[in-house]
Amino acid sequence: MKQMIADGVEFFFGWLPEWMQYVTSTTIAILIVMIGVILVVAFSTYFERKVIGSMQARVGPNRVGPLGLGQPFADVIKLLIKEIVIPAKSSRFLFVIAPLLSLVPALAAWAVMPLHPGFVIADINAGLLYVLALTSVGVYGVILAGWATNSKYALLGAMRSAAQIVAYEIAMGFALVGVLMAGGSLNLGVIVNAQSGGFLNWFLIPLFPLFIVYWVSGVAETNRAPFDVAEGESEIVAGFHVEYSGVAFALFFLAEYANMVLISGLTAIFFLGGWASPFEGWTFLNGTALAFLAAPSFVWLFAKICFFMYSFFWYRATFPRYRYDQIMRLGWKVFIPVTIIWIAVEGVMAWARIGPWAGLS
Amino acid sequence: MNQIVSYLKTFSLWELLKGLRVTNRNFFKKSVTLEYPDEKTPQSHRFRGLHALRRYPNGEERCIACKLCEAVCPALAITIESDVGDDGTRRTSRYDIDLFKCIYCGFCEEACPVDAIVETRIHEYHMEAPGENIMTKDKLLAVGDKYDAMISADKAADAPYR
Amino acid sequence: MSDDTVNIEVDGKPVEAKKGEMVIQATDRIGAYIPRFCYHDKLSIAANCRMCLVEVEKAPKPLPACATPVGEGMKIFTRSPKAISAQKATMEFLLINHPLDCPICDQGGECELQDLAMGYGRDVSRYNDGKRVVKDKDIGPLVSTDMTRCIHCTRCVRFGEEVSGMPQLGTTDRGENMKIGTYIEQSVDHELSANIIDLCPVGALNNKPYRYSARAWEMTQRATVSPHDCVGSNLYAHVLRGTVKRIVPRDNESINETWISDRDRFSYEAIYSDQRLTMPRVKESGSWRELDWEEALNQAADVLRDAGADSGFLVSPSATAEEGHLVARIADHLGTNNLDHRVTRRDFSDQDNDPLFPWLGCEIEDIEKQDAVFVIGSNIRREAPILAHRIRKAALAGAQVSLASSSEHEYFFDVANSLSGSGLVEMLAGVAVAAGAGGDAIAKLVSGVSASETQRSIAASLKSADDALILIGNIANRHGAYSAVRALAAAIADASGAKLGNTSEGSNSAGLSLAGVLPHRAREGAARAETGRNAAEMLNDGLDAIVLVNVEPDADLKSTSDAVAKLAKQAFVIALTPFVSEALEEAADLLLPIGTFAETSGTYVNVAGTWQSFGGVATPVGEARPGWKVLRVLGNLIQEADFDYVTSEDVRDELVAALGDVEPDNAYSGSGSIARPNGADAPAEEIDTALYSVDGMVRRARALQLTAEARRAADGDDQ
Amino acid sequence: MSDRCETLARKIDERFGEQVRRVPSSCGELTYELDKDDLIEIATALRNEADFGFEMLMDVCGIDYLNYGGDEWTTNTATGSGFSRGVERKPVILDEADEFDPRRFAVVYHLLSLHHNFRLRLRIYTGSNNPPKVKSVVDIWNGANWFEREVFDLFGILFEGHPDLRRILTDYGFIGHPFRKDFPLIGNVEVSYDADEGRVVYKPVSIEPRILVPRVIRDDNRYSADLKDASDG
Amino acid sequence: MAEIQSYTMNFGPQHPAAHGVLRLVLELEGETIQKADPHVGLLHRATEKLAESKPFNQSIGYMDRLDYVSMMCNEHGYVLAIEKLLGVEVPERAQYIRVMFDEITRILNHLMWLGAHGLDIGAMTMFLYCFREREDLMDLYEAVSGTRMHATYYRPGGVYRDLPEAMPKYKESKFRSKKELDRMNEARDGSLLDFVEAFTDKFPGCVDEYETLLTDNRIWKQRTVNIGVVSPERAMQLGFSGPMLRGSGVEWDLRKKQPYEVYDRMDFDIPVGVNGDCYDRYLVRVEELRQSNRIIKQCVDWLRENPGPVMIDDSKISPPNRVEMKDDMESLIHHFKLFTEGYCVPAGESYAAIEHPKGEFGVYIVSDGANKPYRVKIRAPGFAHISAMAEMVEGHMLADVVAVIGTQDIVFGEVDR
Repeated sequence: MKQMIADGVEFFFGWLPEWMQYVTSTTIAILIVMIGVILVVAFSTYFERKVIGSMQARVGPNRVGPLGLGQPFADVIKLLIKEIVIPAKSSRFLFVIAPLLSLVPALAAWAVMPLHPGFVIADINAGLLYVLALTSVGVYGVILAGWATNSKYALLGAMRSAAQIVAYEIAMGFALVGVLMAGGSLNLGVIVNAQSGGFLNWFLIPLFPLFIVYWVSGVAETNRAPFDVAEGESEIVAGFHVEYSGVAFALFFLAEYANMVLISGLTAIFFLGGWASPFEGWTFLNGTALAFLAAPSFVWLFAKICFFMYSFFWYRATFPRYRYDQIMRLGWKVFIPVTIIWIAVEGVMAWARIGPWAGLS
Repeated sequence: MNQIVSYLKTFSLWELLKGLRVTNRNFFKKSVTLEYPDEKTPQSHRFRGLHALRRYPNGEERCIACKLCEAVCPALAITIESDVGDDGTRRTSRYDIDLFKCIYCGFCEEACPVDAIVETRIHEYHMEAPGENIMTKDKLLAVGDKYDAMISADKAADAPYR
Repeated sequence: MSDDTVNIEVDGKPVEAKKGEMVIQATDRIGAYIPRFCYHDKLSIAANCRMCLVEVEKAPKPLPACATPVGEGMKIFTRSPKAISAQKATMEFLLINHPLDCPICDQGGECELQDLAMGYGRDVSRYNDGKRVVKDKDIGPLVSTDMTRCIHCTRCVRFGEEVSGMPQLGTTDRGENMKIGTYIEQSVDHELSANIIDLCPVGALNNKPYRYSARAWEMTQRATVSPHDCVGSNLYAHVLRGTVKRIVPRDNESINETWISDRDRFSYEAIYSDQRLTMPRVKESGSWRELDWEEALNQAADVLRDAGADSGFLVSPSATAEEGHLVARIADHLGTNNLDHRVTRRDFSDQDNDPLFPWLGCEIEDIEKQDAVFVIGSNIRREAPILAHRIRKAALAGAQVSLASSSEHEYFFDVANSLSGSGLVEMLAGVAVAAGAGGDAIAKLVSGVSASETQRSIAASLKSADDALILIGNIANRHGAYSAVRALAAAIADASGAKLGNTSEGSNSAGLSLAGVLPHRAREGAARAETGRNAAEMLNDGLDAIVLVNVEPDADLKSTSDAVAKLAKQAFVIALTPFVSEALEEAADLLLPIGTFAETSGTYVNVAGTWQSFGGVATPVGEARPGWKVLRVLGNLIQEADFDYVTSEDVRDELVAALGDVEPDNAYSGSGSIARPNGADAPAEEIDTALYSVDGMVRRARALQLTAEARRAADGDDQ
Repeated sequence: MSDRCETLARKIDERFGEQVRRVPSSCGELTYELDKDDLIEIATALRNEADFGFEMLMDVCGIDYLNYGGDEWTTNTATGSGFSRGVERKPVILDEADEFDPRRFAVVYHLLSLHHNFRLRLRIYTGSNNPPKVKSVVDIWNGANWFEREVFDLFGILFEGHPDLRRILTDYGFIGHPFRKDFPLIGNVEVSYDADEGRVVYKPVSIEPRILVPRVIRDDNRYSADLKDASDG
Repeated sequence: MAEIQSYTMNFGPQHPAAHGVLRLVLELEGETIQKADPHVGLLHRATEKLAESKPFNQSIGYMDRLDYVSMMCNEHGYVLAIEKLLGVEVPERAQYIRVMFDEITRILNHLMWLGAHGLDIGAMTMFLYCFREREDLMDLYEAVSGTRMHATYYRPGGVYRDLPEAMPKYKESKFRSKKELDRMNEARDGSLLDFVEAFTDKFPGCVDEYETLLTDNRIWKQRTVNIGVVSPERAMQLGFSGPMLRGSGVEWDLRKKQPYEVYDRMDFDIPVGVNGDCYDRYLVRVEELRQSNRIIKQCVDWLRENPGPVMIDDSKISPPNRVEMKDDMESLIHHFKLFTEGYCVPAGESYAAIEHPKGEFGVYIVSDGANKPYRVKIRAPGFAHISAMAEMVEGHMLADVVAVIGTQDIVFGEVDR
């Protein structure tokens, strides 16, 4: 697909110098991904409301456009034209910059996401580290927002968020150590490829505890229920973004959902084989009309992302909220030991050449 | 044994999964909410909503300015001024209900000896400007005229219980 | 224990009762309430409602408490099963024919029938047949009737017979067909007639002007005092949202008992008349402009300051004592002695001998104890209906009532002696001679007079009475030879040992005298160094500024026929007035709206010397303000010192403190020789009081002006 | 129920004798009046002694008896004067007096014994002091804390020994004690935002007091059994 | 290094979890509560003083607005106190109706509490499930009284009107097929009692659903177990009542111990907690939902069998019916006087306590014989509970404050009055 873009650019902009062609094609790729992500984010707010609505025996948005599909746009317009109130005693610069700080990393991480066989904006070898780094940067937006607001509620939210991310970043990192042991590379595309060959080859199965830890940490990292203490609606009102309104609030909102999509994507890539089809290797499909089912494709990644997004919503509809110290305990006292133990188990598995290591000599 | 089961349940997040099943089941159930302005929940004919003043079938106002409703109104929402009417009978020259004060207790309706003031089923109304919260006599009579059929039917339905 | 008491027992409680009194009187005294409709303290006992049935031990049947005299050892049960069931049965019968009118009946809420039905009657009726209907009567513009509601307690009938003396209502037929009504279609028009509204326990007789306009429970009852006559009847104003809805009597045994005159009851209508002045106005080159208070008062202050000693004040005799006091202080400050409240008086010649604190000569309630009363120059029923009622009571009790006046007036009792015709001085001179009065003061008046039969009889009645009262009325007050009349009356009183009293104009002549609203006498009673112009002189002599306080030039300045024209000629006339009329517009240059008696607080000193203070009961109409406040600000503006009163009580207290303890006293010390008015000096006519035009309010009370009495008076004027 | 009530009453009479006075009740409730000086002693005994065991204080309630028994509508003077009635309301003046009628303010305690399933009401009058003062029972029943604060706030009765006697229900900086009978129903001040001054300001109330139904006391036979239909079928 | 100090935080009065207008001044060290000082009174409307200015009946509507999630129970306390003073006996049917609606109200209240408590702790779906069932009960309120919340239905002497013979039905719309409509109207085909019965049949299943979501949930347990522990002795000292007292293990329920109306004829159990923590109180209330359901069922059965008057037959207290009022003098007078003046209550004092969903709701009325109460004192259970707030949250974390407010089932309408 990336090749298609490059070819297209060459066709239309062949007169440009080569580096310009490269820039143009990359820009187009970035735009495609960004627009895609933002659209997904926009509609995930809609689907969240629909899904949770359904789970709560109600309808959800149904007024704007058919089935309420225009709701995200209505929300955007509303938020855009709303006044941004900046508290008098806040630190203005940080107050304004914080939403951007939280959004940019959430979007930037998509650079290394292998979306389709052969389509990744930046196919770098340290992709996994890049992802880890960027997700860690995101928390600065939250911390700065909480601090700049100069409100006790916001500050509490920021502190909670900071502590929480520190705790879960470690668990997440450890979980990914397991993945990189299994995948043998830091390059996400390589990791996906390492899982090809049907769903039995997905890391989900050998790394199940790590999958759980990673996924739960991911939920925690995005400040989603039941780990949404940084917002803590009923405790600290809206936490770090209590004083944000209008576009500034929209950016936080966008960042949160972009992060959710990102975490869903990463989980899919790390544990569910990314774009790989679960039916890969079902040779009897070859030649039939269903052959496409076995082919690796962006569609599979999208389907997996959707499943994880649904899970996000599902948890939110089902679980009560942890208390802040209980989250800490879960992170430090449960997840980190679990990951360490499982990495040890993995070591044993690698030594014994079972699971993903079966093919290695 | 029980302990083992409970450990197993703990580690398998059993009760969390049960909870997830409940919400997921509801996800596939039909919602209980209604498409509000297009369809409405059932409304009792005893409903106490917006007030109306009624007339006799011959068009004569029922209200005789006896002021029982004013006296019984706990919120002092009703203000009546009475006078000798054009035909020499007792009539109101002013009948105001302040909807902001009204607590919709229905006492005015209970008190009225001639079924003039009633609380109708209408509950969807709004005000746009200050002062519109005062239902004047004309406004009340207009409500009564407009919904006369509904009011009569409701009152008839409830008459055996009162 | 004296002989005239008996011991009875009410509901197990021993009670001492007066011999001969009825059970209900004894129980009322101890607060054991027995329901009743027909019984009334001031009326005779009829015992026809049967509501007050009580059980008496050893009596075979329940007895009516109002008609059963107490007896020694009587045991009365007001709440025994027997009494209760008797009362319940009575109640049931009373309600059989009562129409289902409560919601539209003005009595609803204050109805005795309702109260007793609740407290003593069944809760559901057993009567299913048709009800009786009685045709309504039109009994005039004051009282509305719904005779179907009547329960035949006959209180109204007894009132006509016993109190007003004018039995206009009566019963016809009997049993089921009994009706109350007028024998012939006529309006009920006695000056006290509207009291039947209060007497009627149900809604059969109601207040017509008030009809349908309010409910008893929503009106606040505020005490006030009548401004229409010198009695100062005690009133309650019933006020709804700042508006007076009706006036009812306030019990005061020593003044008005439970009655008030129709004038007091209905004059409130004028408060809301079209002729109320609602904004200050100024006349500028012949046309009127409304202006705000600040500008108006500044202008008034400028005018007064410029006029200085050349200003004058004409104060209504119904102005409050506070207003009088403030006027007097302002006049002092301006250095003028031109102030007077005697706006109807014509003869000022002997004014130095006017009493400082004129009064009735005795307490109002003592009038009925007199054995002889001699009323001089008065149409007392119109001047002060309550005094007339007291005199009637005295007459009914056997007192000899003698009259001397210009014309015969109708009284509902036997008048012992009556002198009428012109020449009041001659009539009195004859009585004086008969009484053997003499002395310097009247020497010129009685010389050569001989007494007629009637005059001798009057003198004899006064002399033989233990308690006798000579009352000089308002006709005499306005008489062109008032000095002579008063000197003679004083001499008669002196000679016969009777008390000398006089009624006065307005409601507060005494108070204003005390406040020093007089050209010759200052507040403390001290004579002024220089006597100022009296009311008549102020009009005749041009002044730079005249202030009218609640005075209407055409109707109130009775002594001067062309007061309007005279005032119009004055340099600048400031009128503090609640009303505006054509005459005022012609006469005045600046109109300042002040409140009527209902809208201001103040004090009236009545004819018996009682100081009665009252608060404002109603919210002033428009921009009108209480008179004392207007005068206070005016005083501030002309820079009078120590003029910062906050309430009218402050003003009153200052006045009272200045007066010390002055007692009412009518002693006449005239020693100068008063000449007998000869033919030329004698006034052409004497000025009678019209019942319904005594002051601005009464003249504008719609219902009162519709009465036969008012119409008759108006016709008379037309002739 | 009433037997047990009487038993309890007997025990209380025996135990406290002259210190308590029983108040008759028409609805089978046990009420005692006591001197305010005896309160702590009696309350402690009532809680601790096995015969009573009132371990719970359900309610503390202040009462202002200023115009107890007063009505606004004269209803049975029709003999002498007319039937025309108007509502007479005395102007309300804040009480600045140094002394009160000793029976003006009362504090009523509702006790409950879970063990014996009894209820008991105690009433003490505060005496003539201004401000009225009584002893706090917080040490006996900790739950009295807020109830006493409420009584203090609304009636201005001071509780000696209360750990934290602050206003509780009224606004910060409120003046007066609103449940006293001499405090007008519409209050003394109203608040509004003053745009010129840029702050919320207090002004004297501008609304007219409006109470439509007058207070009436009826002493007639309406609830008498003899008036009921049973007596005449 | 600077000394670490605790800091003060204002929790409320516009806090989403403050259940109204609670202002809590918290002294925090980190997130741990050092000291809590609840400020109440922001919803103080002086109901008691207002009641002193109105005839007895006119305040009924204001009782609804005290604890605005258990409306009829408030009314019940008030009318009981008046009835005690008047010494009147309420018709049996009215007593059953009152008991039934008290229990319906209890379910309404507990559902509201469960939903809000869940929402506070983050289980937002709970709230909507509870409201789903509340809707049916609200319909019941509307069917008998005409309003969904502030019923003004109980009157001294009985209840205003008898139960209606028909329930209102869903109307056709383009969104519903005929079949669907029939299904929705199935429970509404019969009388109100049929509808209630249908509800009682399905309700235990609903409670099971709630319990699946919460009772065993580890997060829920972590958030509630050992939070806000109150010992039985302490609970009595602090004047706790209702589930707050029972949660601490004191078996005390006025419906059993001092039965009013016809509770003595009802068969039901009192759930009692063990540890006195938020979780126990949760369990107690959930069990009360089931017990109330049982009581309602018994009332339905009785009410079906026994028609009769629902209002005392004494026009001195309750207005006569409208037909009589219109053609009967005595009735008209009584109607007129009752509505303009009300009835006078004999002088005396009474305290009526009922087992309100939140605890003991007591109304103390002092009457001087007038048509208005001389003094009304409302003993609101929440007032005593919230006064113990400081004690219950001390040492816990900020998030637990929310759990404690939830477990106390605070409604400011009654606390502030």
